[in-house]
Amino acid sequence: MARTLSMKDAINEALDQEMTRDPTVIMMGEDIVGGAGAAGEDDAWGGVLGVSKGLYHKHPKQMIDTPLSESAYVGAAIGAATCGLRPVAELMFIDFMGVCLDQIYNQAAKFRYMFGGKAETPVVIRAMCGAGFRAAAQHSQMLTPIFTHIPGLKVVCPSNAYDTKGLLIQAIRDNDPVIFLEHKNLYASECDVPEEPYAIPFGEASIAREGSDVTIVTYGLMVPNSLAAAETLKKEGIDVEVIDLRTLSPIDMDTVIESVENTGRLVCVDEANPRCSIATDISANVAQDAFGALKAPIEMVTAPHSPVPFSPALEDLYIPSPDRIAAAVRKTMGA
Amino acid sequence: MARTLSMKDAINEALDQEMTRDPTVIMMGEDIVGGAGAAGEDDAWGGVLGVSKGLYHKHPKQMIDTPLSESAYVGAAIGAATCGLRPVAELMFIDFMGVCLDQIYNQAAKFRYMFGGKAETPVVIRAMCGAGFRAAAQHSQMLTPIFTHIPGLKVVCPSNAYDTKGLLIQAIRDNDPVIFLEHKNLYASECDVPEEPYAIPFGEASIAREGSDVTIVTYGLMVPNSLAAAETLKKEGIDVEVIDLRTLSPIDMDTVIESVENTGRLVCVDEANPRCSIATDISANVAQDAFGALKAPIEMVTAPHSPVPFSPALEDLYIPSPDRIAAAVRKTMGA
Amino acid sequence: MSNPFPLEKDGLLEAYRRMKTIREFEERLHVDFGRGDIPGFVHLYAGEEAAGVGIMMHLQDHDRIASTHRGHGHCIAKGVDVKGMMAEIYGKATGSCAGKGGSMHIADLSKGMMGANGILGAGAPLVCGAALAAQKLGHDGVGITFFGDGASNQGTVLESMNLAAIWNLPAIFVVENNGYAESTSVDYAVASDSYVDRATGFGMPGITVDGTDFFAVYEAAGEVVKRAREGGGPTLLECKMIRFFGHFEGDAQTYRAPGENEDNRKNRDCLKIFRAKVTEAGVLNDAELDAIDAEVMTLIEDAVAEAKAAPLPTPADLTTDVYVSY
Amino acid sequence: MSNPFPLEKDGLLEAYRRMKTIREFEERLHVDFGRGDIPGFVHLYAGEEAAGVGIMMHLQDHDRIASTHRGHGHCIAKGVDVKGMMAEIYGKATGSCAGKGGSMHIADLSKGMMGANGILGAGAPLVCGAALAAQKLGHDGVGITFFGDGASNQGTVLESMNLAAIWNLPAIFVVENNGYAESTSVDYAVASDSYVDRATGFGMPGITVDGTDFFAVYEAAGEVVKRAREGGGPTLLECKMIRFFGHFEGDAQTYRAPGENEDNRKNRDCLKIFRAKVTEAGVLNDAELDAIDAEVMTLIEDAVAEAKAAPLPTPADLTTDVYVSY
Ligand SMILES: Cc1ncc(C[n+]2csc(CCOP(=O)(O)OP(=O)(O)O)c2C)c(N)n1
Ligand SMILES: Cc1ncc(C[n+]2csc(CCOP(=O)(O)OP(=O)(O)O)c2C)c(N)n1
Ligand SMILES: [Mg+2]
Ligand SMILES: [Mg+2]
Repeated sequence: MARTLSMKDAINEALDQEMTRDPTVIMMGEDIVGGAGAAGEDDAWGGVLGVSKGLYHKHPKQMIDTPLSESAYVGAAIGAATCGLRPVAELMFIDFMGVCLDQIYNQAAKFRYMFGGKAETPVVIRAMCGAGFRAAAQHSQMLTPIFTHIPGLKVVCPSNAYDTKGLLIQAIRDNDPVIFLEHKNLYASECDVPEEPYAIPFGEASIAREGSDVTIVTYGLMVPNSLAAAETLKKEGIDVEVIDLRTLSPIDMDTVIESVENTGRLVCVDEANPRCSIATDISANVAQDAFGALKAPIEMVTAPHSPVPFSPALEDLYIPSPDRIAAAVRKTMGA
Repeated sequence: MARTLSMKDAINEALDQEMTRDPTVIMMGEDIVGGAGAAGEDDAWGGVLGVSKGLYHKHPKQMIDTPLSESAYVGAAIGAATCGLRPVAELMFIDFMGVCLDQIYNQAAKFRYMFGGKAETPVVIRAMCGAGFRAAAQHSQMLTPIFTHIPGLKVVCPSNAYDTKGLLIQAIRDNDPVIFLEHKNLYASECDVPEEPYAIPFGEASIAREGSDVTIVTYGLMVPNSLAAAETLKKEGIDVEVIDLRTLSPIDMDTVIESVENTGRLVCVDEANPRCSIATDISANVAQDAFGALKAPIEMVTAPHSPVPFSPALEDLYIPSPDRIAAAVRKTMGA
Repeated sequence: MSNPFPLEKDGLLEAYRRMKTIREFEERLHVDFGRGDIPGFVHLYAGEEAAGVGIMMHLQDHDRIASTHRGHGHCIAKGVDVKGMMAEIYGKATGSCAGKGGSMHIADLSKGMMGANGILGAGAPLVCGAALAAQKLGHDGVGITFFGDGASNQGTVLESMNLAAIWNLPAIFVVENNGYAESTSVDYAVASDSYVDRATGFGMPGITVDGTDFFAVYEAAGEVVKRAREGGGPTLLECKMIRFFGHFEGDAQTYRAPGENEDNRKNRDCLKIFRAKVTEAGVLNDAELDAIDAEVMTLIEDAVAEAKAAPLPTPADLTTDVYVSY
Repeated sequence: MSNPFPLEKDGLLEAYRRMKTIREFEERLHVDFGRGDIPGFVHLYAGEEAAGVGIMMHLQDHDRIASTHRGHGHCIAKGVDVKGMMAEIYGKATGSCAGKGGSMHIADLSKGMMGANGILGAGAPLVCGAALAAQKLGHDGVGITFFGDGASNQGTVLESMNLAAIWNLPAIFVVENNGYAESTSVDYAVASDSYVDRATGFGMPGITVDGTDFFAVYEAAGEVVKRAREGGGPTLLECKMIRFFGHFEGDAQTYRAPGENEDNRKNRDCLKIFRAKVTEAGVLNDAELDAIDAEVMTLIEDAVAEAKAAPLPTPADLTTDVYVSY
């Protein structure tokens, strides 16, 4: 029997199942339980948007509320990961990385290398990313390129509830540090999600839509936006393939290149800011490794080189829309 | 009379001249004077490698030693910049950005936008970058792509003493936040540097070497390495143009594209790690905007996707060498 | 009857006006948010007015403050235009930040307001910079950073306290201790029982006051601001207070004890306490205060109406204001 | 003669051996660096041995420490193989970290040594994690983070103190106060006169000891480690100490008072102080200690010879060990 779950509930279920399977899996974060030290109810929040609601009652010893000290508790998760635990630290919004990045990029990401291969750091850092919530410049960023740039980190950014569950389970079981980015504007999106636990391997893109004329490569919220563009273009007779990267590091360039070799045309869609982005990364690797297959310039569709504006009127323009994506596809078709 | 100066002395001179010109220019950093509160000599350090040595005696009120609290003092520089000072904060090694990034990317970089254009933040954050010093994984990074990714920051990384002086003076006079990255392995490199102050505008690449067969686009330490490759290739009859970007944000894509339109071949050389790098940025923009001019795949030469190793035997392999650059050029020539 | 208060009648009226303006601004946002008129995250300052106003009554435009995610009260107390604020929260081009900032980023540097902030603790270093600038430029301005009990555990706040102390900066660290960080109690999250001890550990004096008592805050802040202005260095000032609403709009507040909100409204409402004190002392009368109430209601009403009618930013605004020049 | 010391003869000899090993390791690096044999940045622990060893004598392999840029002493005291360390510093494939880490990143998790660290203060959160793991996994391990007077102003250290206190972690915060951060005096950079006050501000006890006196450190650490093991929570332990050399090799040390280094070597040498105490008490004699000296010299000599003869990493090593699997 198919069962439908929202991305938010899929996260909850993955955490629940992994904490059940393995008591060394612990969760840490601000108000992930809620009400600590207060007179009212237990489990009063379950995270700022309720993602971990209910988990405390099932796993009271594995759920730890933290003070507002990201550097200390993210670092503690990392330290604990080298001591036999498998912590999942929640950073609430990825925008807060600026107060704890050292622990992530100079510590977790580099231990194994600096220590000559003699360390494992199975830590997951979960955070919400992305625009569309009218949350303005400091609560709406993608920042995916920054983490992808850093050797030693794995970076995941799923586009649907099914992938989210499988990728989060993989992230928890993975023996390397994983940055797990959840697009807050996808939390409510639903799809069929099996009840039993399953892991989706990292570094395997999924083909969200098959097509033969143009390849769109993207991830996160831009997957539904690209699929919407593809629907429009279908009516114009343009058959678009949409590749959902799912993990940005490792990245599945094989699937991308295979597709480009079929279509000869590439549009990279990225909600991140344009400079040194995921879009440039894919484009550059195709221009190096599959240049001969290209029939047209590679187009990139990204957010502008600006912070995320507050006003809905502007934020809606900031996020790459199906219209802008469709226009870029048409351009590669010479239309 | 031509006068030769090292990059290190060029920095010292630029700071000296700007502090003389404008008393609101102040410098802050760890041991930039040295000996604070200690019994011995004043001006005991002048920065960890002596770059600011002597400036304290000339500008005692403008030179401030800080405690080891990068978030506090870099943030203070940013706050002061909105209050009528023009601070130059020294972060010693750019690798330390992880403990103060929030102040840089969520505060300084976004003030103007978030406040609807009603803020100016003329702050310069100077730091050493780059490998080759046997300083290992946490003191050798480039990180240029990370800052370049962030809207609201300007990013400078000069390759020689002349540019360094002019770009640092521009950085100090500029009304936006500037990340000024000094490659520590270039500190000793010398060239002719005029005594009088001069500013080099941001967003203007320089052509370090003219050539007609292949365009190399690069910056920082990779400029001399690319020039060395070009010398080797000359003997093989390959005429290489080397473009020194000088500023990574803003970036002078016009000069790059003009050159590629002449040569039809592009090699992007970047000491940073490969994913979402400056190399991918240039490559992708050329693949989008000058695709028709390309006669061959675009090649990228970067550091590997790994931290910087300590052992000189490995570090020398980590840094893109003239040999690797030459090989990439030959590849674009079909050789 | 003689005036037992540290402010003349004018000053008392002004303080009341500011507090009342904040209160009505927030009560109105609460309603309008519930109705779906307002986008984004909104954190209300209602209940905490006496702290912001008690402090800000000592400040001028060249004094700088850095605020928090819960910034409306600080803005109003520091003199930011209420209509501009309302338009900002509505995302309009006429807003304080042209609609680009929203509730969490309202700023007005001309009024010495360095911005609400979406990042906890981020104001502390900025205010050290403002205080340093005052020192270097030779004026008597002070810098005040506000942060909550939760944010008092941010490393950047703690570093800044040390920095301010060793540089003897005219900087003031105001802990707005409303007992909660989101849903987490201060008793759980802050290791020390006393912010005075924490101040001592950073070499500065610490003072704790009842933040629901305007006069307690006003007097403590007066002393602290004076010391900073005169070169006496930084202080930590803890205001114990309450928030009337949830952490943000939409918070079900099940972490509170039963009846907590009602009790707060009834017994710890800083506006009621203020009114009782000044009227009982016979320095102000209800009619005078009611008149202010009426003016404030009109102002808020107008602010909402104007915000609703105001134009949206235009597409061209999306990419302006990133740099001064690029 | 009865033994007035808290350690039996064996223990005293072991403590002396560790201290002496550190000393000779560092003295030798000083010479070899000066000769140009050693690449990179090297920060020497000589002069500070009593602190590291006095603490580490209480620890076992399942206890975790996080060290600093000045990490050799902590490594040796915690039992990391001296030859592997030397080879690491020489950048060889046989090094503790296969040549990839170097002086600033020596680690051996099997010995509970979580790494020297090039980032000041970064060990504090990591050790909170180790302490949390001990709590959750139900063993009696403790976590100890070392940091200097300079690094004691890093936000991440301060946050970690609060975290350790509220979670009642078996974590110990050791301030190695050698009076300088690079060239900057602790008097300039640390606002508080007393680290005990700072500890109080984070709800934990603080103790200050003479870090040149092995026995003072040993006794204080014993108490503190015991409390942590038994669930009594974190402590801050300040060791006042001196460094014999410059901040790093190459430092001209003009910030020091004239004669300071000579005076330190003469009057505050922890090894001399230790030797005097144990021989004067008649518990150990010079011959016993001299025998250790000779063994240590041989060990260091061998370590250098083996390091020099050891193979370099191979090109293939450049890109391995980035991930467990990728
Ligand atoms: C660095 C950072 N961490 C976490 C958050 C999310 N957050 C916003 S407000 C808040 C609670 C703040 O509590 P407190 O400092 O006591 O202020 P109050 O809301 O009570 O006024 C949290 C956790 C944030 N904005 N920034
Ligand atoms: C975050 C960070 N800031 C600055 C530095 C540069 N640095 C390395 S050691 C040092 C001085 C450290 O002083 P202290 O903590 O007292 O330790 P000591 O060297 O005296 O042992 C500095 C500034 C660094 N490594 N990391
Ligand atoms: Mg609070
Ligand atoms: Mg020190």
